[in-house]
Amino acid sequence: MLLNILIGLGVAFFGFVLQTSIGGINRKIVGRLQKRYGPKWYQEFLDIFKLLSKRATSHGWIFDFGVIMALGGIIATAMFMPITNNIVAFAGYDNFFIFVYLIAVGMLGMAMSASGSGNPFASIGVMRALTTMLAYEVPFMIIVLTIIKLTGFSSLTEIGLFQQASGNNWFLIALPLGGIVGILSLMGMLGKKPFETYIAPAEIASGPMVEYGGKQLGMLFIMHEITVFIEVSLFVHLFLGGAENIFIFLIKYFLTYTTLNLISNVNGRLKIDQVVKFYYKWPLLMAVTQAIIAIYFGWVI
Amino acid sequence: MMNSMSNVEFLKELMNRNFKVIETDVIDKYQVSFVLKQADILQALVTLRNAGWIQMSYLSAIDWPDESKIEMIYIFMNWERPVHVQIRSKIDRKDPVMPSIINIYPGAKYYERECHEFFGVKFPGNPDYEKQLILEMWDDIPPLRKDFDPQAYSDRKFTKREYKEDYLVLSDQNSKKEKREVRKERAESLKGGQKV
Amino acid sequence: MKSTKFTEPRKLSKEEVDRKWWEIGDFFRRNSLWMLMYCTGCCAIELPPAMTAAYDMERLGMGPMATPRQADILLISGYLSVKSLRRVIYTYEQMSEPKYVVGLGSCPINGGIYHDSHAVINQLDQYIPVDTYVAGCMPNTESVMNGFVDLMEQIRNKTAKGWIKYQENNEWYKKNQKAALGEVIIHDEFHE
Amino acid sequence: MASIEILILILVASSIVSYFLTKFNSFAGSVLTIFSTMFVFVSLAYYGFNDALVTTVNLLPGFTFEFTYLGAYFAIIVAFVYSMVSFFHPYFVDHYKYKNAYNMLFLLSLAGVLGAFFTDSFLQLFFFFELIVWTTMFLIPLGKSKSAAVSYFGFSAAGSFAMLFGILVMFREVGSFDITAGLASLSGTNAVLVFVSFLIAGFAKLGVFPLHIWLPIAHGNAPHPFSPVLSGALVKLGAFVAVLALIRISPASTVITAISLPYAHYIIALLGAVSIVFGTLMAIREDDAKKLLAYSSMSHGGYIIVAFSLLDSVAFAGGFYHILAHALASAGAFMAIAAVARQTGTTKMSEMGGIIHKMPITYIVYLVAIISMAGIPPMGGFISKWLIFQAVIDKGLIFIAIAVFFGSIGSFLYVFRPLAALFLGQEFPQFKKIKEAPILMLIPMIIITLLNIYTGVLPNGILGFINKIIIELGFAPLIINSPALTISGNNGLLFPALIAGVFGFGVVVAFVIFILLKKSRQVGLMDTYTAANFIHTEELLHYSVDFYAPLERLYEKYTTKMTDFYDGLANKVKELGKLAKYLFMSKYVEVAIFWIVAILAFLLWGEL
Repeated sequence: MLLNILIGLGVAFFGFVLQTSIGGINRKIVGRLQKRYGPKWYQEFLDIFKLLSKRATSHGWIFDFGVIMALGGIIATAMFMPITNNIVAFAGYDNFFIFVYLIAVGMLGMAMSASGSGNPFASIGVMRALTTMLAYEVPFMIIVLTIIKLTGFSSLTEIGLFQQASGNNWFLIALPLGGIVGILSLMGMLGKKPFETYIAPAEIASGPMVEYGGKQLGMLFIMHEITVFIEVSLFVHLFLGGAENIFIFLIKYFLTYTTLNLISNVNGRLKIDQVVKFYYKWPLLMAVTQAIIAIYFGWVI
Repeated sequence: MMNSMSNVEFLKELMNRNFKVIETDVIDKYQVSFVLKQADILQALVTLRNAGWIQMSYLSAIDWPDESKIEMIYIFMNWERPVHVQIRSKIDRKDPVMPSIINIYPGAKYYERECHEFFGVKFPGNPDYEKQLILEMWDDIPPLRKDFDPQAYSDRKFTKREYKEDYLVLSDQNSKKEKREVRKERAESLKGGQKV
Repeated sequence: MKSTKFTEPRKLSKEEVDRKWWEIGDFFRRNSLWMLMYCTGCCAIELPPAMTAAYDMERLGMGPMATPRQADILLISGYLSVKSLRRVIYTYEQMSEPKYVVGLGSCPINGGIYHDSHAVINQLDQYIPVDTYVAGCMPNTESVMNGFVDLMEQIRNKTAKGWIKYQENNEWYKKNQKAALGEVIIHDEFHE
Repeated sequence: MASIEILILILVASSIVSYFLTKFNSFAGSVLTIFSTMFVFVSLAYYGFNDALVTTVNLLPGFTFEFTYLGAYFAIIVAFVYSMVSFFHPYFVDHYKYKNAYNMLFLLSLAGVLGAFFTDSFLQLFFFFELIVWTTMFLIPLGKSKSAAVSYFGFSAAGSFAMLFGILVMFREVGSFDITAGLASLSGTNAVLVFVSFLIAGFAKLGVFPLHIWLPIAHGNAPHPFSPVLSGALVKLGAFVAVLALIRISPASTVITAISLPYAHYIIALLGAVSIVFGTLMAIREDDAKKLLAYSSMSHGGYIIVAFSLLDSVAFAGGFYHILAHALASAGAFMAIAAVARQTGTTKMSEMGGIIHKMPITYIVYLVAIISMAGIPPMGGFISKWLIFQAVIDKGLIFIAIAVFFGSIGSFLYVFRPLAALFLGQEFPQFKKIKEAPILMLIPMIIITLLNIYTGVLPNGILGFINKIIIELGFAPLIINSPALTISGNNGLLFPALIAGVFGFGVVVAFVIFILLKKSRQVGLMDTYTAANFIHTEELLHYSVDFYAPLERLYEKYTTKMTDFYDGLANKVKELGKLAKYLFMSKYVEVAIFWIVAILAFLLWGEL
């Protein structure tokens, strides 16, 4: 049991290091695209450790407690995440629903702490984040329902193994409409650009983050990196056939994140109600069509 | 146009028929200025507003310390007959009081407050003309009066940086003399934006 | 036999440990400077080239931030009117420590072309401590970048101590603020 | 050794005693309600779990009782909520005009609930149902609005009469009022009739679409300590009736092969799904905290209906567990709101802010309750929602899945609103003087909080009891405890204790990181980022009005459709009443006499 917990912590730490490095590399890539030199690849580490070294301000116990709950919830979620077929801390318990709902504890902690700061911008940002979440989650869940129904498992490793066993028939290809919905929803989850509504620096002063500085902001950055790791890994396991070994995982992870980042960088930003309308129009329609085709007719490529 | 009269003519006729116009100045066919007596101003504004000058564009003042007068300026715009009309009137500088026009043009509320802050004109009729608007915690005579010395105020209020030594004067350097003279020559050859 | 090669590591005192941590922190801090841009004057036009492809501030780890809590540098670009000085002081006091101030252009240094105005203050460092000035009206982008590099050098040499000065000489600063502004925090009818 | 009859008699007797005692001394009378409800709950729970409840009848002629696990489960939950809420009475009854009646009716309604769950005859069920309806109908107007009781009574009466109709139809076919035998021997058209009429009764009590209008009105306007009872306990009566209809009757209809579910059940599940979506959307835009929670009850009622209409033991387990989890969560949330309402005097979210600094324990109670309500681990709501999801996915019900997932995420939105607007945010000057709720009110809230956590961490004991119910209903039990402490769904394992443990571990790690770093500087709430404006008024820095404005804009046009329909119906009924009044109640005596004669003639027509 202790070993499992240590493996879990290792996964969380690995996720943090991985996503922070890949985030830095992506900043460099975007810089090059914009004909800039771009920051160092380890710039995000510097940012986070700088924030941790500063002396922050606090608005009372709920402000601090929320941050602890947010980071704790996200670390706990990451501890369940499988990396490859074998590297998984709690084998058999990497249930899909744990990720979707345990991540929500972290989000709730952050939302609580942000509202506890007493800044109206923070509450507005939380409102926008929750509204966006209401938009992207439902189409995504419908597609995951299809996948679970087809495979008969809700465990991520089992879903990955299922795809590998059927000759690397990834669900991104086997369920083409569903794959598109998955990508769109993942962009919403990561807050990538057409759907980036809640971190709006020029509009609501970076939304939920408005009152944070120093160690609280540093911890929220760590939380954010691990959250991105969880969400992208979910996509890799659900749609890209999991990973036999760690190199394949790294390649799939890197390609997924970089592709999304590149798409995001050539897009503008939608309004919140546009985001909701968009997700409840095309992705939901595609998801339902895909689910009906796959479940009731059994047509899977 | 409904009538053959030009807009300026119409305006001049309107003003001269109703009021004793001290001075009329037709700047161009879109801008006319009238100088009126202070007592006529409110009546004139009502007339203008009824005639279609519904937009108040500007309200301000000019300080004339030599005559001991403050000149009030109102500018209005008519969208049917495109003419800006300026109404001017000189009022006493010692105790400048001008009745408020917010009953005729409600938008004048903040203009009057600004005017009070910068020129010290009082606007009875405007309920909060004395509240501070732009200058926060001002403690001197109104700053746009001509007898206000901003340099003296700045010296009194804000610390100045004192330089212990004189910094290098570039015009004395010989090494750059040539370049400087070329620049000067070129500058003198230019004639105020017009082609030579 | 006791090894002669390795001596017993000396037990560090608490101050020394703190200093070591501080130096490590300084490494991170100078490589990741986030700015809060208080763009009140014309010098702000020099910032877009500094941030975009021409000079690319991000390669030094710098970037704009939205709120004072998140920022390390308070960037005062251009002249400061009395009204904005109140807000600058309020913003400066909200920033998390350590914090640095960079004054851009000649107006924060000596008033610049507005030295005789009733509405513009002349010397910023009387009211809040300034770590780096970038002179010029307006300074060109190279000197702006150079100013930031100077600030990084100062952090490395532990001379960027404006925020400590502000704590230690708080009364002096408050006195100056009072003399110029009357009161820093004021009430106005639009925010009641 | 406890007999159901004795318990009911104790409640009736203590209700009469408390009537006079409260008149004499309201505190003593309220304490009596605490003791009698606690006694009933403890003996029910103790003997109920050990199968030792005696059903013999000695003192009440004509009444017969029967012990079923189903009834015992409901009765224990309801009695628990009653006993917890009774702790609030000493602080609240003095505010009400008829405080002695309040205590008496409270105990009488519990007696009605006990009878309804343990009776074995439909006539008695109807009797106890009416007892509950009539007692609560006089309790509700003691709160804010008198017309709320009318709305409540209107819908309850519709439900009751639908049930009576069903009972009579069944009696004509079967010839007895016995519940088990009667429901089992129904068939054909009569089964469908009884099914529909029972479901109308269940929907009306549970507040499920389209019979939901009374729910926010009654919950929102009921006395503060009675709202948790309404939402946590009494609404569950509807679930009980729905279980009888959906599982016990289960009329034969064509099975849809793709999802292996009969048409009738699929339609009911769709109604439940509509209820989930409707309740969620309405709750998102509600300003009154109690009405918001009422709409959330409607949405959760939808979950219960969906679970029971899936005809799958995992779904049944989810439904039964959801009844418990929602009872605990909504009782906790309503009690926290009641405590806040007592200290501040309002339940409007736009009028409050920053209560957390003065009432931290109430805040924690509310927080845990809403985490459970939103179905987030490690609280009870997650277990039940997980089970329901398992069943929905296993059957491949796409359209119901949309509603179920939408409600699950939407609940996150609406429960966060009171949290942000009421507890967090700026501390208003008028609330700087308030204190934490008194200790006697905190005790039940803390117990409920602990139970919320317990149901989320160690659900297996309770699921074991639920398995007995499922076996009693004739389905295969849910697989639990293989391996130990886990729950097996249709496509995966759940290990709640592990999730909770890992979550706790994560929080500890985060706390260690937090504590190792530099201590932060404490600043006030008003010292906040305002784009460098000096703001001195708390209201300006508190975002609580129209919280989800961008989302609300998308659907606010359509929100009044249902209320408009019922208003129209009410107007029609009123017009009919006016016509009757015009015809019968004329001021001329002759007209009245004419009608009396005419009616007498009509009635005697057959005789003569």
